[in-house]
Amino acid sequence: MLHLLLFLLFGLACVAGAVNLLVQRHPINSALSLVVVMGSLAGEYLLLGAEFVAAIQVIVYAGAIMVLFVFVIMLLNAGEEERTSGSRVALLLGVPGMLIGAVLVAWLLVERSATPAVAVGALPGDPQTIGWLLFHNYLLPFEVTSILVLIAILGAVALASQPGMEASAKKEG
Amino acid sequence: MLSITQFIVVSIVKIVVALGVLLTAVAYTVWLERKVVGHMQNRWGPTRVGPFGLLQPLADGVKFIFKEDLTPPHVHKPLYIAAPMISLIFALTAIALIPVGGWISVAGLSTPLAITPDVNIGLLIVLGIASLGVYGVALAGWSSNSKYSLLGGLRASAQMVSYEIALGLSLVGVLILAGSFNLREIVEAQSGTFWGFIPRWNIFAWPPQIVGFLVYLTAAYAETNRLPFDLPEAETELVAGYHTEYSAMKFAMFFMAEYANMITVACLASLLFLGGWSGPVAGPAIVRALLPVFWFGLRVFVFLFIYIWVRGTLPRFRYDQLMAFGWKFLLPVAIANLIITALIVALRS
Amino acid sequence: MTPNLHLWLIPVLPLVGAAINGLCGKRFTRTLVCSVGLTASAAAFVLGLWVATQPMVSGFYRESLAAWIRAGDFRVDFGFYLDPLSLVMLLIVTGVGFLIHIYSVGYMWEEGGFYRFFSYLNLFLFFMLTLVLASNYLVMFIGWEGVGLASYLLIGFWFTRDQAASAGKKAFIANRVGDFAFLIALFLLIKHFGSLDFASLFSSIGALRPETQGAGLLTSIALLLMVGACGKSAQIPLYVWLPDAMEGPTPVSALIHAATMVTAGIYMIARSHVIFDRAPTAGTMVAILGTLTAFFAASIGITQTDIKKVLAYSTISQLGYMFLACGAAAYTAGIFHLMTHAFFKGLLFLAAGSVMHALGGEQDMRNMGGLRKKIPGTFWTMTAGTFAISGIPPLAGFFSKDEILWQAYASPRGSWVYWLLGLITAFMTSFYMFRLWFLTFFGEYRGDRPEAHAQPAPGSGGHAHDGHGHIHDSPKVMLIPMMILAVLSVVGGWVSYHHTFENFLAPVFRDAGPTLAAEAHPPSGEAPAEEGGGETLLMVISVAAAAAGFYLAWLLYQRRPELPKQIARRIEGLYQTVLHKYYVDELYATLFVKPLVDGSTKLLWHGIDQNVIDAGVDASADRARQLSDTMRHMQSGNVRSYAGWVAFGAAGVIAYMVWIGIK
Amino acid sequence: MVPLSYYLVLSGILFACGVTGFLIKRNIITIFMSIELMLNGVNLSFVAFAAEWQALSGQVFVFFVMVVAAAEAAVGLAIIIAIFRTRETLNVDYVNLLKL
Repeated sequence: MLHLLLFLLFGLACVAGAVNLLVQRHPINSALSLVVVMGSLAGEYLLLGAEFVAAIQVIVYAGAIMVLFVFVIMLLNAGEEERTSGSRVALLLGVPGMLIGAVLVAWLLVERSATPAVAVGALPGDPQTIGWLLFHNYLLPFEVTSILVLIAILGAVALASQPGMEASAKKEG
Repeated sequence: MLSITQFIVVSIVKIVVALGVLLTAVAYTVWLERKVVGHMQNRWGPTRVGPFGLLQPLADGVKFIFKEDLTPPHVHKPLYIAAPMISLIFALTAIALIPVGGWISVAGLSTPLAITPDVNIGLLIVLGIASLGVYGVALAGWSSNSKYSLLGGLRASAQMVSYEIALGLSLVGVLILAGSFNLREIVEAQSGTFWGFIPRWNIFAWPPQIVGFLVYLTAAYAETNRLPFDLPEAETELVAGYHTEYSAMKFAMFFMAEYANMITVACLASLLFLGGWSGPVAGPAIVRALLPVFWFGLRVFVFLFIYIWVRGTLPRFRYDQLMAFGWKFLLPVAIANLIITALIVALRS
Repeated sequence: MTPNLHLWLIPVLPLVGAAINGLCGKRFTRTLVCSVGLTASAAAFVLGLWVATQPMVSGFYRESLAAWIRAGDFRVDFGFYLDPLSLVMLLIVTGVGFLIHIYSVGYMWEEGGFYRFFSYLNLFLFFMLTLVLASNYLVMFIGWEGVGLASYLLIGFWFTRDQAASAGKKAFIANRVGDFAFLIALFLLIKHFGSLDFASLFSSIGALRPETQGAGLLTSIALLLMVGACGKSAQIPLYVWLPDAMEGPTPVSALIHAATMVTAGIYMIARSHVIFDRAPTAGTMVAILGTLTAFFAASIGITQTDIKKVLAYSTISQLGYMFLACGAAAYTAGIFHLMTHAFFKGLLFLAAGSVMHALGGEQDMRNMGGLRKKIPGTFWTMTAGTFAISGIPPLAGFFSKDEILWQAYASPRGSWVYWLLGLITAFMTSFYMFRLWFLTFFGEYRGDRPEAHAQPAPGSGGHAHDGHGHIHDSPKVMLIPMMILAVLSVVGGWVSYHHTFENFLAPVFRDAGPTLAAEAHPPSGEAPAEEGGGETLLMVISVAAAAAGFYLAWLLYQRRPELPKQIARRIEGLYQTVLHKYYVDELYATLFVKPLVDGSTKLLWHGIDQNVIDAGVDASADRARQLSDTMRHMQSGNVRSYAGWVAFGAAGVIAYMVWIGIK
Repeated sequence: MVPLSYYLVLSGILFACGVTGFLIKRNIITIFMSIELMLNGVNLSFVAFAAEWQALSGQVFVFFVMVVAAAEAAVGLAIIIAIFRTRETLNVDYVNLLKL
């Protein structure tokens, strides 16, 4: 019972945040609503017992990635988005199609799938176990992703650096 | 084990106590800072209100409350109002995870000396909440629609995100030694002594976390926007940084949030590196129960004093120096510390 | 067992020479180039001699390097085969080839593309040796096509000259006709005997049941082979390319178009004698063709004034002789004449080349004369050649031609008609040869240019290789090969004394086939009795014919030089016809060339290619362009549109899978 | 006790919201946020399935997704900055030069 209440609480927060992300016209509001979504998702994770995932979710997503978004929004001083009608396809095909797909999946899940009910903390994912898995069974993917991150860092630096910056840096140094 | 109602009651009691203590501590940290810095600079500091100006914080509080709370035009109102609350809320929430002593049993109810019962990822949650604190600063800077504030917010967000990494990595060494995220377990892992006289604190342990400790300390200053890293509110460059446009209670919230954060990181430091509340205990039960809290408070006080000391001593960094220092010095050092610790532990086991 | 002879080395050595010269000869000095070329050919020759000294058990030796084609039980190897026949060819090719290489050094010294020339020559040697040493028809066909290629390259050596280029093309195309027939013959062989290897093929043919022997199959195969041989050996109706081939450098004419390549056809027929023996009709056809070719070519030769053209037609008619011999199942005689002809005709060409060399590229005999004193070396060698070809005893030509004539009369396939025509041809041969001789070396010099180097004809012959003007004899490097050949053509005939040559080749032609044996039976009864007398008689007659030819030529071109004009005027029509080679070229042009050109221009090019293929391609391209012109608007460049399409498609997939799931 | 399908439906809703955002938003940054939203929805389904199958691999994969998301955010934001530097706008409808 309590479980269901908490689930609904966090779930509603999630959906509210997601919808707010859509309806808000200022990117910073969208960003904050996304932070809400992530925080409440962390709650859902806790309900499912994935405490480590929840913590990392908060730290990485809410604490780092979204801060980055906010930072960029502030940096570029992004204002309200103007309602340009660039693409009819997106509205006429995409949205209905997406809605159809979502409704179908939801209907299938609720009506047709006999998924079991899960208790609170159904699968406790404590740091030790996760870490063990991460560094034993999934060592190779782990290393590969680390390389990916390295490449991403380099790419970001290369992209964001001003064209003239290297030259000036040389002058100073 | 407590019943649900008992639990709620106990929790509320603990929350009230903790908040009272914390806010008082915040107020008197301010007083302490003014006094110490004053004496360092060969001044008196606050003396008028009460003996040694001991009532100065109260006066400040009253002043804050009765000031007119004005909202500049053209601000993004909801966020402008929300920002200080966000910072204060997260600053206070972080404390909730901090255990300040062992277990205490009052009237047959035994409960840990922390608002929350033991959470086995307590440290992670503390870090998470601390990392959320940046939103308050950033949003304040952005929403108050002023270039000083905006720059302050930008600096704050960039700086905090950058130093968070070094901060987190500096702690990993301790985590390896303790093998747990649970703060209480970490503290208990440090109980005892080497050869009878050296306390088994992490900074003395083998491998010693002294490097990690220093890195943590430095990063913590940056996280809390304290000198020498208080770029976001550098008076000389950006009037008052992100809270330029704030006044009265909103400003006070930022103020309190900053000092609360200081206390939080101080608590973390003493828990992780200095053996938490470990110390000689003797006497009747109640004293046995409360002495550790005293030892703990002592450590925290030392840290706060160091904060103030540094502030009175060191000049402010330039922004590019700040970033370069964080990325090019602190981070590598933290990683090196982590690697060495991991290697030694791995070889030892 | 015979020792391993490493036959493959013999063809490969010239190939290596060709590769070296062709690939990096451009940077070589002339000395280096010709040393490479000469080394290659000389090595081949020496190897040939060494092979000749090896004892051959069981009459032949074959080696198989690697399997080339394997299809079911049908297989073709890269194999080489050596028996007396191919040995003779091998020695002729390498020997004469080597001599002509030496000659070319002097003749081509001043020419551009020196390295090209020697690379081509070596290439030709490679292919020719492959041809004669092949152990099956397919490898032989490689050589067959290869020599065609080499001759094409060499005829068109001065490819900047239009006649040269077109002459090369003409030779190539004329040969295609023959090669086509040759290929069909090979297919028939594969189909019916499942093998192309000489040994197995001939054994299986020999094993054919008597009633089927000589039946349509073998006859058709033999006829097709004959057509192929006609193409390569310039017989009617495919001889037209050879006279034009004289556009090539003279050593080429000597080597390819007199001594070796053109005899490939005769070699091929002799090699497949087993088939021809069993196909009397084809044999007769060959004989008739040979006789006619010999006769007509000789008659054309009489009227030609270009020294090389005369020799070319003479070559054709001599080849006709060899055909006649093969047709009369007297392969030995044919090969024998082939050998001697290689000697004296090669010599004659070289001599002619040296004459042109002396006269700065002059080829018209009417502008020569009285060169006897000026270029004695050339004169004497040429004399030897002339007497040899005219069949004056005891020179080489006498023996071989006489042998052929006798066989044409006496062989079971022969008849007196062949003999008569052959005799007349012999008379004409000696006539035009001596005509050439007299016109070139006797009388007064009729050239308009005593200083024979004023303005040399572009790139014809190795003229003007020295500053001094007067008509001079050729350098040693050219004279020595001529002298060797002269000696050979003087004494070369004696190898057939007491039938040594015949006995030498006997093992090859031992299996004469029952039909031939049967035909042979009746005469063989009293053959020995009648032989001596009849042969001597015929011999005397042919010698007399040769002498008559000599006398007539002397009369017309030495005593009374004005007579030929009058005779020509007397029989104007005939003379013109012969002078224009019976208008055969024009006939072919109207019959084959023009329809072909017109048809391919109007129908294939304009009709099919432009109006059907190109039009179709263009049309489809237009359709594609229009379609994509409409489709391209999908690519609006707007990310959200793309996302819309993706979402739509994803919805489709989801719907499908849901449908599958609940079904 | 909550049926697992609820979690899945929730993640589906989040994902759908993400797609919709991608479709209807004009601001590049917001569009990126929509992508993050989708990723989060997927993460939730990962964790939920992990709970159903009692396999921690699901939770491990969440970490991988997070890492990829972080990398994507870093590069993407850098790209956004570069675009803004050149085109002076954040509206994707104005960034449509790549067409025929």
